[in-house]
Amino acid sequence: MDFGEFNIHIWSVVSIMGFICLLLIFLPLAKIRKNESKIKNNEKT
Amino acid sequence: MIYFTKILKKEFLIYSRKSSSFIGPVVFFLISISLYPIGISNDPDILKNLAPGLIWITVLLSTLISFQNIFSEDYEDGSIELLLASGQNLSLIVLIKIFVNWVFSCLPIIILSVFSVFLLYLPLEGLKPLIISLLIGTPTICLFGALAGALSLGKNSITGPALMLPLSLPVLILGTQAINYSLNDINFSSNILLLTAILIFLLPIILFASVGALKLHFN
Amino acid sequence: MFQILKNFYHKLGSYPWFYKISGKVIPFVGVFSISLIVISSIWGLFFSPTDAVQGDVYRIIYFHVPAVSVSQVIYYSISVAAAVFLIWRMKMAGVYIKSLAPIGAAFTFIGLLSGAIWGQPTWGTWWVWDARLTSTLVLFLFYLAIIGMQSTFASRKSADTAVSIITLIGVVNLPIVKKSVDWWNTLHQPASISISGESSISSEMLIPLLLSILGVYLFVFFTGLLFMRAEISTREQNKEWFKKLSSNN
Amino acid sequence: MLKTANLSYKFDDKYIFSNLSFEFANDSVFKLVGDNGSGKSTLLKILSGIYKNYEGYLSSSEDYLVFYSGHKTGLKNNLSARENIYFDIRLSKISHSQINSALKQLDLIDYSDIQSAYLSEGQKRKINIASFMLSTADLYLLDEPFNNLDRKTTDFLQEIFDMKINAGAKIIFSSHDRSNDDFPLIDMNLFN
Repeated sequence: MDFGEFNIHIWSVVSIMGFICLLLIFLPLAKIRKNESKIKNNEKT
Repeated sequence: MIYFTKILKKEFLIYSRKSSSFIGPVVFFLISISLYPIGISNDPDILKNLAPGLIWITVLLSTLISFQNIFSEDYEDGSIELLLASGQNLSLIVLIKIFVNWVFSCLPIIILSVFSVFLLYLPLEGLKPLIISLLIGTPTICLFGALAGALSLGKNSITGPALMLPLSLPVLILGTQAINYSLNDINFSSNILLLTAILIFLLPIILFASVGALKLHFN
Repeated sequence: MFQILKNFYHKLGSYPWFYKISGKVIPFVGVFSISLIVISSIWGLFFSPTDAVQGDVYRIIYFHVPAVSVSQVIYYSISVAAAVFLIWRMKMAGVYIKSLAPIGAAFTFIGLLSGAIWGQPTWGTWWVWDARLTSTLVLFLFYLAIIGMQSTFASRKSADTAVSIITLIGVVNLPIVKKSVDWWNTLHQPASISISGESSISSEMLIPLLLSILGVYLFVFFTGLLFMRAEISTREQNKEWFKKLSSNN
Repeated sequence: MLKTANLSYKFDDKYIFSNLSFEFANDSVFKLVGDNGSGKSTLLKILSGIYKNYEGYLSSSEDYLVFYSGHKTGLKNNLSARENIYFDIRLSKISHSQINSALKQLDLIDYSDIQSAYLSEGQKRKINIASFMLSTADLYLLDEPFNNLDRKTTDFLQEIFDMKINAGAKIIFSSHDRSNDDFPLIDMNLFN
């Protein structure tokens, strides 16, 4: 594929997959961080 | 034995008092059957081809509306706890409940589907396989409904509907196929036999699974 | 040998051990899998040759095939976990099912969507009701059912048991659905469009495809660990070991 | 004789109560007291066979018939009081005259043919008391039976208690009220 060429089919698949993969990484990370910080907050108070 | 006839009578009484339990599906069925010609086409040739599938799908969907009733009310008012405390055979009780639910939510629709044959221009030779396949196929669907109802028990969860579709797909295919066969002068008895086999095979398994699912809520 | 396996099984069932080990493994697997996906994507998108028949659109294969294959593998793996949970009551199996189900659902969704987007320019249709597509849709529904089941039970253990039952129902039901749709299709009019044409694939295309499959599998391993950690951190919030661990960080 | 030994109940990983060892002798009433969440209802549900995954032992020297009445009344909204009692699955065959006399004693006879959806909470409890009265079980497990009752019905319930005990049954009931009676107490707070 040429770099200058834009194929909407391919790039929509790429962007959707990229978006979902990012979600899959950051959702659990946020949850872990929330749970760990909850403990820290409890200890402070 | 007295115990189970008592439960049977009680269930019949409750369902007959609750008019929505049997009028609801009937109204749903009538509305959809009369909307199909308007929404699709009033051309008899088109409707004739679609009729087997349309009737079967409508029956399936109206069952989908009513399966939540099987256990959710008993859960809300605590009857299930009393059933569990009674120490009686729970699968027999569940069977009674499914049977009564079938009588009230499916049987009226099956009787009504006779008229839908005229409304959707299904040729008359399709009537017999339609009624037989519905009579044998809908109990299986009620069984799936009971399992889904027992799993989600009183809570509105997507699990019930999400389980219902894949499970009832084979039944739907066999049922509509039987009608199409008879319209093309092919012997449809093998489909009916398969539907019967599915029902007999699944009955104990699903009963066992539903009882297990019910007990999970009291653990 | 057996003793080692048994020890490993017991360790795998222990939340603190898993939490500690997964914390160490995650960064490496994450970096490795993401870079694999990036490399294979760039290779596949820009450097592999254009397909003679389909043109450039075929490059969706580098996303579609890994997603579909991993979505099925995830389902088989969680049904094994479901059996393990029901037979040996291993708590970690419940965590595994709950954590992998959303990942499986996500990849099934990607598979369905990329398949539709791929099908439109090549076969002229977004969707065909054949056995493979229908059973993938059903697979997606089962993932949704598993995810939806979590909230209906008060007790974690009951929820895990119910989810295991649904998973096993699915693993029995999926081939039945596939067979019956196949049968239905052969009896109905033969489908005008056939998707099964397997063309031989040249090695220049195959290598990035294999790389992308490997990358996605590793990515699932990586996110699976992440989700399991998140689930454990929710379940074990009030446990001593977790409090000690997170206050040390 | 009903016996428990080291009875414990765990909800997920948290013990609701543990190491409960008791002997419930015949002809007597036991009162379960304890704070909210101390496991009174849970213990009753275990004894009645609703909850099965307890730890420890639960044994009885002979077969006995259990009558359980929980927080939820188990009444069907679209059945009348009379029908609810007649079809009460906890009761064996009973006649309509028995139901009538029970309803009369509880001042419910005027409401006997009204669907229970339209009855008040107290009246619903009274229907359950009527069932309790008509039951011929050996072991009664009642969850907070004195809640939502007026003075008169409370006294009446006490009378039924005496009646049942004289007939050789035993009663275990829960209450959050620690005062004013001479039943043997079981304090669930001690087993948390």
